[in-house]
Amino acid sequence: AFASFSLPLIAAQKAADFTANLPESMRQAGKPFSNYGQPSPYEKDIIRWIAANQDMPGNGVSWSPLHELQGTITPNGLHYERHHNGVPDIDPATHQLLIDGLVEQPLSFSIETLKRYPQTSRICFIECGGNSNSGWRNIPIQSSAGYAHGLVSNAEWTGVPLSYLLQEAGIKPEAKWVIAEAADGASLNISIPIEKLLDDAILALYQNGERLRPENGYPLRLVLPGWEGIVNVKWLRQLRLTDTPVMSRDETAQYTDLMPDGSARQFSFIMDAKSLITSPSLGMHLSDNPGIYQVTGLAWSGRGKITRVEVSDDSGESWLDAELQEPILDKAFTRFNLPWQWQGQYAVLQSRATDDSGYVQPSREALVANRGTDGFFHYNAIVSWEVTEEGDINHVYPF
Amino acid sequence: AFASFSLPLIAAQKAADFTANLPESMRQAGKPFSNYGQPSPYEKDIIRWIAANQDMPGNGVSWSPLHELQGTITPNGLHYERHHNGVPDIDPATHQLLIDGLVEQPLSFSIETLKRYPQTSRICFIECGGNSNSGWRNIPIQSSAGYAHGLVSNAEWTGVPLSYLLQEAGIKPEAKWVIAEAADGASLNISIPIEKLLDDAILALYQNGERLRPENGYPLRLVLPGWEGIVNVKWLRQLRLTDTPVMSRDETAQYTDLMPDGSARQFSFIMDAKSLITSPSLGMHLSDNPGIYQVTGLAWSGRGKITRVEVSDDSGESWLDAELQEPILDKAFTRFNLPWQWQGQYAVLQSRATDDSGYVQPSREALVANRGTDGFFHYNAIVSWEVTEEGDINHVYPF
Amino acid sequence: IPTTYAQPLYQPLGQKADTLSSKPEWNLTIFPDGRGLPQGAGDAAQGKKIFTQHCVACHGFDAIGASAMPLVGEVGSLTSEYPEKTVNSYWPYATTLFDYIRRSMPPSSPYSLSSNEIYALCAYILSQDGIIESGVELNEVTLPQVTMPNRDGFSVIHQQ
Amino acid sequence: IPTTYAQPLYQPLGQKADTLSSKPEWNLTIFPDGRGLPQGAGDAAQGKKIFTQHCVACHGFDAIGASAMPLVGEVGSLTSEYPEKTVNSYWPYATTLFDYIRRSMPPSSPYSLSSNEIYALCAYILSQDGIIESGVELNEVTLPQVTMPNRDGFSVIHQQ
Ligand code: HEC
Ligand code: HEC
Ligand SMILES: [Ca+2]
Ligand SMILES: [Ca+2]
Ligand SMILES: [Ca+2]
Ligand SMILES: [Ca+2]
Ligand SMILES: [Ca+2]
Ligand SMILES: [Ca+2]
Ligand SMILES: [Co+2]
Ligand SMILES: [Co+2]
Repeated sequence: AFASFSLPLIAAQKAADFTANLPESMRQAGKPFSNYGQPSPYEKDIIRWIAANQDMPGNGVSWSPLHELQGTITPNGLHYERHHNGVPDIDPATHQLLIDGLVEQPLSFSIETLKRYPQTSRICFIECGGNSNSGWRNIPIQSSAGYAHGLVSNAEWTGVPLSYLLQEAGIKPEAKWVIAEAADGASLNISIPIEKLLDDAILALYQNGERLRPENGYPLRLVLPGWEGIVNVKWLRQLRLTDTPVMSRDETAQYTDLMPDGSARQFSFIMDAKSLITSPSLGMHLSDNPGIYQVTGLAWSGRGKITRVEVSDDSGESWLDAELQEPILDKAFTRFNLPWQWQGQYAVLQSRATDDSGYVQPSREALVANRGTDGFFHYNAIVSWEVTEEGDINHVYPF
Repeated sequence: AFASFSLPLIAAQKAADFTANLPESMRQAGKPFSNYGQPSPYEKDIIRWIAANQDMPGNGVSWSPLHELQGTITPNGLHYERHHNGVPDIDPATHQLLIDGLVEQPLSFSIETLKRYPQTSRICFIECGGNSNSGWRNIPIQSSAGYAHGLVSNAEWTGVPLSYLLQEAGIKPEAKWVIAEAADGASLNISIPIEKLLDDAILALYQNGERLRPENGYPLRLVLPGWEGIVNVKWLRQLRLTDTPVMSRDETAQYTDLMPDGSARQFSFIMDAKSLITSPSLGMHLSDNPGIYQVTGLAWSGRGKITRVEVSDDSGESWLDAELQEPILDKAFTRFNLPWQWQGQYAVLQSRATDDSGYVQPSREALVANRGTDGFFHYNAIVSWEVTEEGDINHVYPF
Repeated sequence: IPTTYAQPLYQPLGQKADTLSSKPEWNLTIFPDGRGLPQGAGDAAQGKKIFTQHCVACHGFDAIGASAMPLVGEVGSLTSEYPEKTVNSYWPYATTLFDYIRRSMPPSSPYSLSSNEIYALCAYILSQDGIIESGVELNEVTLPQVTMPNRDGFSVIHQQ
Repeated sequence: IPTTYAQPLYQPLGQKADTLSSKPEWNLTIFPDGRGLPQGAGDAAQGKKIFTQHCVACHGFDAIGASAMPLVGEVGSLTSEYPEKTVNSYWPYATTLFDYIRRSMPPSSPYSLSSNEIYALCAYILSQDGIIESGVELNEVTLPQVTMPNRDGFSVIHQQ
């Protein structure tokens, strides 16, 4: 390397020998800084799974890969998506929010104006009313945990408590509902009871610290903690106060739950308690037999805090309490953990969540007995992962 | 539009008229789903600000734009960076962690192996020991809040409690220090007291739910809640237990704090309590006079929880308690909020944090009296934003 | 200082929007009682032509479904083993059809159809299952008068 | 089930790594007492040549700083108004210099210098301020014996 310089050959060679054993990464400069970071190229398969209509590519869903994630926050790039006609391109400089209808004074707000109001944050989940709907099928779907149940994500949402703006407009006593309308290619409209909006609704501007992502409502999203995704209206442009709901397509034709008697439950806003073992889960393999595996997963409830998650390895014959990771937040993902000693036996792993309203996540048997198999929405039954004696994991209905 | 069909012209025209007034986004399909989402193009200026060595582009920092963020989570793309020789490219399939030195049995672990251990999460800040070091200068720097103080970020880190692995290797009684070494182009090495590693150290695999970002240590990072960034070793390859510290360059030449008497404080690990008003802050303009502005900012302490943040608008003559946003977590960002009525007067806005150890963030005067102006590291004095009568905001030293 | 701080305290910054609020582009929502419906008219024969041009590609000939769901048929199927929720079998209000088609369909160009065209499409869809007679003209007066088969099929479970 | 669950419970999955642990590439760290130093030797004259070829571009002629910081000079400046923390004015141990150069410098190719070259660079830098005589050969025995001017300048503030 350095021609005009000579010293004992042994030492020089020795050095060359061992440095060749160092990883490349230690023998060269790394990549420079970046203005906005991206995931590692080695994790390029950790993605949202897209299922969209073939003729209408903006209509469908993309699932969060919950089986590949840890902790409780869903990073913005992997927050689930549900769009009715794609992700609109909305210039925040021209976007307006109109609050009108049964108010003393119709008011409009620019995004810059909204930033002047007091803001609040809360970490909470948003779950599509149609999440896990493959569970209604007669045959258990063989998709990864996230790609069957990942129409739910958990983020820190920050924005203006909507109550301030409603009070500013002045709520007329007749106002019972508010029709929210989006500025997307579906002009999505939906009716929301005004008391929820006065309770804990946030006009979200930020998602996990930064401005909303386009697919999550940029520049403005209504966040209704614990309520189904459809009413967490993205790309919000209008809130019209009314005495009755509008009976829009997405509160009649869709997002209503058909019952066995042919009637349908309407305005089923609250997402009931649910849990899911994310690991070990379908598609993973238990390599050691016997071996200890860390059973981990997520639990959440639209009614409040998770108070308990039980885990079973024998189809629900017996249950053991999992550890709940702190902090346990209201209407937010709660991670549970429980080590599991596998002896090579056939096993069925299940988790069961309880929330602070006392609600207990039902078995699939109980859910189907109560609601039939054509409800399509609000599937929150216990999920069962079968572990074969070979250590392979499948989705089963144990009953 | 439909040639063979004719109906009253008036109605058709009417419809055309109003639909032309609808935003484009409502009159066309939006963009399709994405496997991994990106920020809105309208927010392309919300970036980390890079300052690197001209001849060594991987040596330097990039600041989180704290003045543009809200809530408490720093999204992964905007987590601050400090690299000593760039971001290494490390294949997780071949990466190993070696634990050796004063142990009963040297052990190595692959990344896949580490995923088999119990994991835990915690939301905590990581702050570079050199954050805010422009504060030591005689002249107050005129950079945005984040671009002067944004070598700190807050994320949910998930991974294996290091104590499990140390116990597995078996700690010899003589072991007092652990030398952590990175697999980057600087082979960064640094000594850490073993009791911290046994206390709350996490071998982080995940950051805000997803696998670590390359610039934040992929595939493996040591997270030491509340301790300065340099010991939160990224790209971790080795932990060697020893009886003494190594006296490496980054614990002697750097990350030691020169005192006025010429001596230097060494092993100054804990980041003391600090706070920062992120809005209104330098570069922003108060448009309404008089007007109400929401003073908001972040507070954090390496010793524990933030118990109080006071705000002053008169250079610290008088203080008022700001509201602390829940949940208030140990060694994590805590957002504070306080509405402020500006009457057009000259004002100096300041925030002052107190933590649950009783530590109170010092004034710059007190900090400099205690530590001089050549300490370079651990600058945590109160930050002062001057509001002119025109509503412009500058950085000032009020004393 | 205590006099200048309070919680919560903020400036009311909303712009008076009476004019905005009265504009048609901010009055898109149509109610079951007909509020919000624009002037116009159309019948099933007209609707069939429009449907063929703009809708068949996705909803199929005769609107019985293709890449998009069927819109007609299956009336009375809701208690069967394979219930099918079409417009005609499931939707409680006909006004919703106008509201939804105008704002959402066809997906590539919402709001591109005239009011007449949309009334005609509603007439075409509803007449397929005899909910209206095939010759009936639908307009802003008659559309809200249509009684859908599943009008009483919904039970509100949200407790106010 | 209670017998198969416990908290915390995990499999010890570490691989025995005695061989790995003894390999030079896993023994990079050099201690103040000389532990970890490889065989080799070099003097200031040799070091100056190497420095000129590999280091001057960033650290400047005579190592007094350019785009990268000065490495020499300013001994005794630590109590002055403008203290300068160079290797010679600030660093407590000479062994750190070998350790750091080997692992980090030059930045484009760490570990590219031989042990002899690194001893020579240490000798060059230290001799600039007379910390060692200019003719002295540094090697794995003599380098740890060098007493740095600021050897006692540090106070440990972490309480164990
Ligand atoms: C490019 C494909 C496409 C075209 C063209 C199209 N649609 Fe649709 N339509 C869909 C899809 C996909 C849905 C489901 C949307 C959703 O679930 O959000 C839908 C939904 C509907 C619905 C609601 C059905 C329900 O039960 O919820 C109606 C009504 C409808 N379309 C009518 C029409 C009419 C009328 C036209 C022509 C003017 C039309 N569509 C053209 C794809 C299309
Ligand atoms: C391409 C530029 C570049 C080259 C070539 C280079 N250096 Fe450096 N050097 C730097 C930079 C930049 C730093 C500061 C690194 C940091 O702060 O992490 C540095 C730091 C150092 C330090 C630590 C100084 C301190 O006070 O912390 C030493 C010693 C050093 N270099 C020696 C050398 C030697 C010897 C060579 C040649 C074999 C060399 N450098 C070649 C850029 C360079
Ligand atoms: Ca067996
Ligand atoms: Ca004035
Ligand atoms: Ca008419
Ligand atoms: Ca059925
Ligand atoms: Ca020798
Ligand atoms: Ca000075
Ligand atoms: Co519902
Ligand atoms: Co320090």
